Amino acid sequence: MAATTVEPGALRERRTALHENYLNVKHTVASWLLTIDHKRIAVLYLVSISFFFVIGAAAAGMVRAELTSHNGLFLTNEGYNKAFTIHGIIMVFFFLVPAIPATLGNFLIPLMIGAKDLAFPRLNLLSWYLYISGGVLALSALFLGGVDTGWTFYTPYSSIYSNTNVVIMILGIFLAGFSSIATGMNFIVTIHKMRAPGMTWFRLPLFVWAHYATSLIMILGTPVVAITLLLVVVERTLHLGIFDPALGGDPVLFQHLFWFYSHPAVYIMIVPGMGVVSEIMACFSRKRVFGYTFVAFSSIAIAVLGFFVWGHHLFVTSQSMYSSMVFSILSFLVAIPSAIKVFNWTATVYKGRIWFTAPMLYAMGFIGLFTIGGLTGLYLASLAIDVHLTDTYFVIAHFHYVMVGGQIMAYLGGVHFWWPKISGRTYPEGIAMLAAVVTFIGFNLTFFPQFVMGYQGMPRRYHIYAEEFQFYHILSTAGATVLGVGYAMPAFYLLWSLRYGKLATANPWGAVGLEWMTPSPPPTHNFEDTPTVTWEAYAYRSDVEEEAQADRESMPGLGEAVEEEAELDRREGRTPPEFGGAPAGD
Amino acid sequence: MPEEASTYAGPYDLLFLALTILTVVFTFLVLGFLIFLAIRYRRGARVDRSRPISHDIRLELTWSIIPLLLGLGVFAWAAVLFPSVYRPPANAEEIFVIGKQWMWHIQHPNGIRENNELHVPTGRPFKLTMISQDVIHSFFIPAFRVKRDVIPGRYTTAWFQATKPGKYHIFCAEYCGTNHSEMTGYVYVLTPEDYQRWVENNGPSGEAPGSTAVLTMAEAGHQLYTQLACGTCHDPDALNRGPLLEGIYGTQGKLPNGQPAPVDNTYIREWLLNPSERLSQKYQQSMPSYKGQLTEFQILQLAAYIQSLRPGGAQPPPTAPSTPQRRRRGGNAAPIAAGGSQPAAAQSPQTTLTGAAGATTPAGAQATNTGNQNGSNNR
Amino acid sequence: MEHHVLSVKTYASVYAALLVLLVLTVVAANFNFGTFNIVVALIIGVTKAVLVILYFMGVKFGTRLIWLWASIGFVWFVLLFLTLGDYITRGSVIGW
Amino acid sequence: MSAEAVHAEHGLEQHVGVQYSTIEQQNESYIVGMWTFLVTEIMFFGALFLALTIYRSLYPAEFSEAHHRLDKFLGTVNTFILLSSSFSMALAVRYAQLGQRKGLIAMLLVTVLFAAGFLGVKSIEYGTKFEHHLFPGPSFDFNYEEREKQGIAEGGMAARGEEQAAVAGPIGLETNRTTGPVLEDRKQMFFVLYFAMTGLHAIHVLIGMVVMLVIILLAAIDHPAVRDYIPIEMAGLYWHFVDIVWIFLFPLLYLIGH
Repeated sequence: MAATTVEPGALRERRTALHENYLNVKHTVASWLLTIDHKRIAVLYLVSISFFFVIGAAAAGMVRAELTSHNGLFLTNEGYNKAFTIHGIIMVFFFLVPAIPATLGNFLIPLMIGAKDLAFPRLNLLSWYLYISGGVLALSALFLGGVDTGWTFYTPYSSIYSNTNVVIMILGIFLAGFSSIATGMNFIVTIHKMRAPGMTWFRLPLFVWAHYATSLIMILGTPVVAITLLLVVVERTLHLGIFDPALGGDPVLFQHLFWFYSHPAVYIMIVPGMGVVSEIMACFSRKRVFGYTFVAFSSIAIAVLGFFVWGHHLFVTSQSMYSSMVFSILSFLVAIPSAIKVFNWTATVYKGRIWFTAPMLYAMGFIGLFTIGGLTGLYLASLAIDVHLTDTYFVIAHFHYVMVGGQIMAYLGGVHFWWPKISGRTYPEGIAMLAAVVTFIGFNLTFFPQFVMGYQGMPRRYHIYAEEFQFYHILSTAGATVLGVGYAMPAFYLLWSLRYGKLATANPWGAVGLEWMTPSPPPTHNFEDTPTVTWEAYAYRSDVEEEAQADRESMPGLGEAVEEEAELDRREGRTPPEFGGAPAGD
Repeated sequence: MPEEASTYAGPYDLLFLALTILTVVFTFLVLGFLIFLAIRYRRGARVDRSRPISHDIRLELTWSIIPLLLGLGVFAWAAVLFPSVYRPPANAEEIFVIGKQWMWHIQHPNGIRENNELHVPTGRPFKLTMISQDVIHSFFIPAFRVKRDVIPGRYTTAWFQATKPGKYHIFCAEYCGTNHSEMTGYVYVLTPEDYQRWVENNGPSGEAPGSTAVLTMAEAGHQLYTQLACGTCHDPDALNRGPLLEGIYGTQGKLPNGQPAPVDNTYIREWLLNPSERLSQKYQQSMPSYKGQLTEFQILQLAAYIQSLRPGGAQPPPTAPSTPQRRRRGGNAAPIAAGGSQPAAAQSPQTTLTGAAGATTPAGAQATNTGNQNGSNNR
Repeated sequence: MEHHVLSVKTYASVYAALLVLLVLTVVAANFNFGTFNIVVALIIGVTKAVLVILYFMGVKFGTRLIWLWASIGFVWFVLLFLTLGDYITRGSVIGW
Repeated sequence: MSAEAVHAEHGLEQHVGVQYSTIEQQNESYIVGMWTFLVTEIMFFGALFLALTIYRSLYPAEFSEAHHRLDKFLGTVNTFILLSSSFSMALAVRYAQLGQRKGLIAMLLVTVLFAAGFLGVKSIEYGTKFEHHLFPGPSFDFNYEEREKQGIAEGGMAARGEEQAAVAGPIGLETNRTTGPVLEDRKQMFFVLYFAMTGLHAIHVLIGMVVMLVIILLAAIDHPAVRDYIPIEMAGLYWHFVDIVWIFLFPLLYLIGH
């Protein structure tokens, strides 16, 4: 296990096991449910989004199984519609949106910037309760008979014609939306105001930049979709016309308002993943991320430009031609910052020292899948091409490449990368690398055929379909089975490692960053002393001759971490030298 | 490669191919570099790592600007192609499409109705005027690379010119409820000769038993006009209670809310459903609203009737332009080869055009009595 | 954050200005400027809002960070109105 | 563990949360946090303002006609009330900054009274709208008031519906989805938006009142939570935001359109 070779030393390992940390400080149920510690809330989120992932994945399994037959296998029309609706709603609103921000972001942002907690710990807990209440409402809508509108809730179907539990489901999403807003507000204020002394904006890890960008979208976009869905509820319950064409409403207005949030929401799902990948690429290339400033600003650019492109979902819905053209060209512009990221990650590898681990494989998988997902996005941003491809499996394949291939690969990579920090244990590396490869293969097998059948005209949300598409659907379902195995594996070995995994040292990867300078798992208030940052982000040095010593000696950030860890006993009781300066304001 | 059966499919596929080449090249470039570099600089490999670079502004600008230019190139290409997607050529013949859960109703100007089927000849442009009766649908013919949402309350258009005879899918591409995946059909592209024969046979046997012969859109509109007593105000001898309709189509008019607009289908729909008392004071009697009383088809028929009225006051509607002489359906020819449409129902003798005038089920009612079994069983 | 205690006089004059603007907007509504009705009303409304934001909400004396966040909301609010582009140009091209 | 900093300013004692190192950091965090919240509120109302703008541009004549049914006088009175409440709120924050508890309580009470006055006027307006069948829904009847004045209100929509039917004749055709007897959809749309926007705004006023009442009670018992001016300043920001929303609602709903 390479993970422990970096910092051997029985003494420190024993310390790590025994020190009081956020996990063992209290054991009561109440101490978890009423906690205001960002790390515990992150764990609460981790458990709950995993639960919703299982539900969403089960629905996906039903959908894929059903599609093996072109005449429908075991679901009625209504049953199929409900299955894909549940899959979409649960995965988008209850898994993908909170996945990285609410778990890894929640856990790591204060650690990375050297803060004791988020700015508003109680708001953070409230956000989790909002999420759970939203989830309970969504599940009750499911158990009361489901919803059949699709996750997009297009009017007037959702507001008038559907006789399923649309109202309950929307209220659930509404609450989950406010949980997301609360998280976003918290992150923004935290990143602005809680940075440790010396932690300037351009010393921030790119993960933090990515979360700042994500939070912008969360607080600027979510309210719009919240009020829009609320109007659908009003229209349904009071029979007023807002989007109802029979009462003078315009159903397309709903689509404008919906995508004003939901297109940027795609970036809520992918930008944090980009942050994770930046961290992983730097650590396992032992190099500073190439073009740090460009990568940092590209996150902000994606968030901002992401708000200008929603109209590319409406090219065939009678949106005016000029409007479509403007939205199209803006959509091409938003591709540039994404391309910058991909190129910079690739350049990071150049002259690095690549250490192949599970997180690294996930990150490289992310880059591959995101490249394909991003480039196929250009098809859909191209006006004429979109006319044929929109609402077909091409779209399905595209956004799964970005959101599943991208986001979930990054999420899993991040969970592996920081697992020692979160749980205090290391996971079995070999099987984890295998899982990463299985996921990658399964994913491509599942979704690549969908590009082909999309181009051939297979419309989305069909479970009775023309026979010529069956071959691709069977291929896709076979891939989904592999993918399912790939997703299930981490669940088992990560749980296994909680008990049987080796104890993790503070910095098992030899990574640079404040989160690695505190014990694993961190104590309740993260740092015994508020650190003062004097080095740049990713202060890896790779111009070393002696590889054997490189991990210990050649990297200032790591060097300090090692030193600090080794001298922990001696340093105890000493007042921190640099503490007391003004917080890094801006 | 899906089949190309319209004039638009060729240019479309060319652009698609170009973009695909670009995608493949970029994907392999990025992944190739990533994997190559990762293996070359793997841990333990003895390679030159001296003078690593962590930023290079020229490099950054290069790989920002090159994709930007390529992207703008693709945008421009697609944007040049785009205006032609929905803008029909001037000589396009009109076909009316009504989407409803979960069926496509189609009516040709010459009165032929089809359900979930569309017969067109090669080599002639057709303009689709579409509206939905309930939720949003989307009319999608993959082989033509044509797709357009069909929205309630508003007309949308699409057009195509078929190039290759054959049988192609029609899909509803926008999710529309329970039987969304069964809202499919076929478009039959016929050679001009086959099409001619098909028209002469009045197309599929979509009429309700006992109904009249096929009326053109304008004739059906005329029937409605009579039946709804529109003439009370709009006839030339109606003492100017309402505006005259002859020759009004295509002129500049005023919407019920006072805004100027060309008199077209949208305009007529607006006046029929949402007339305003406020602005019609010029006339002695105000226009009632027909909201909830007319089907979308009937509105289109009335519009077709108004369109057929030439200045000069000729009341009888002229025959629809550019369609061959209609014949009563008698089954004198075998069904068209590719059609698969069996004139199974309604082999009964036909009455004349005016037979059902004044009865409670004129042309419009046929929209519901879809005796046509072809559409739903084709799958 | 340095907080800046304004004098009662400042608040009172802002309040007076707001009332004047209120009278102005009501009076202006009695005249028909055609399409400029909305422009006039919005100019007065924006002026009122800016007064409230700068003085009552204290943004004028706030840090750069406060300025940033006080403006972001309004910038994005305007962004939402990109939607109008669709409605204004709709129907200007045959077929669309 | 950082020692809990205690900061004295204007004689106020402020408690610093464990995650903060200085009181300035904590104070600005709360104010910025409040502003980010207001940003979400702006976007929340933003969608409704957008809908209003779009439907007004689609149906200018109908909206213009409909907006005359709003009571301009009451609207003006309410604007006056809210502007005044903003003034008193600003003074309340000022007293809080100076640590003058009595002045704070007095000004907050004035503000609450203004808020109550606003809601009172609003409820009168709503009541009139209900009475005149201007609340959107099946009972909506735009011309009810007019006909009532002319003494032919009996029968209301039913009579009108029959009249319509008589004109149209029993055509017995397949009909579109029945939409009820509502013929004035577009005027109704104005009232849908009117009630949605002013209703949402009124809910915000109500929440503001509750917040202020809580602060008044806490200040009355000299609770430590409000010894610091930050909570009052946050409430103030919220209240001014509510005022700003109304500053735009008033001309857009009551005044615009000829």
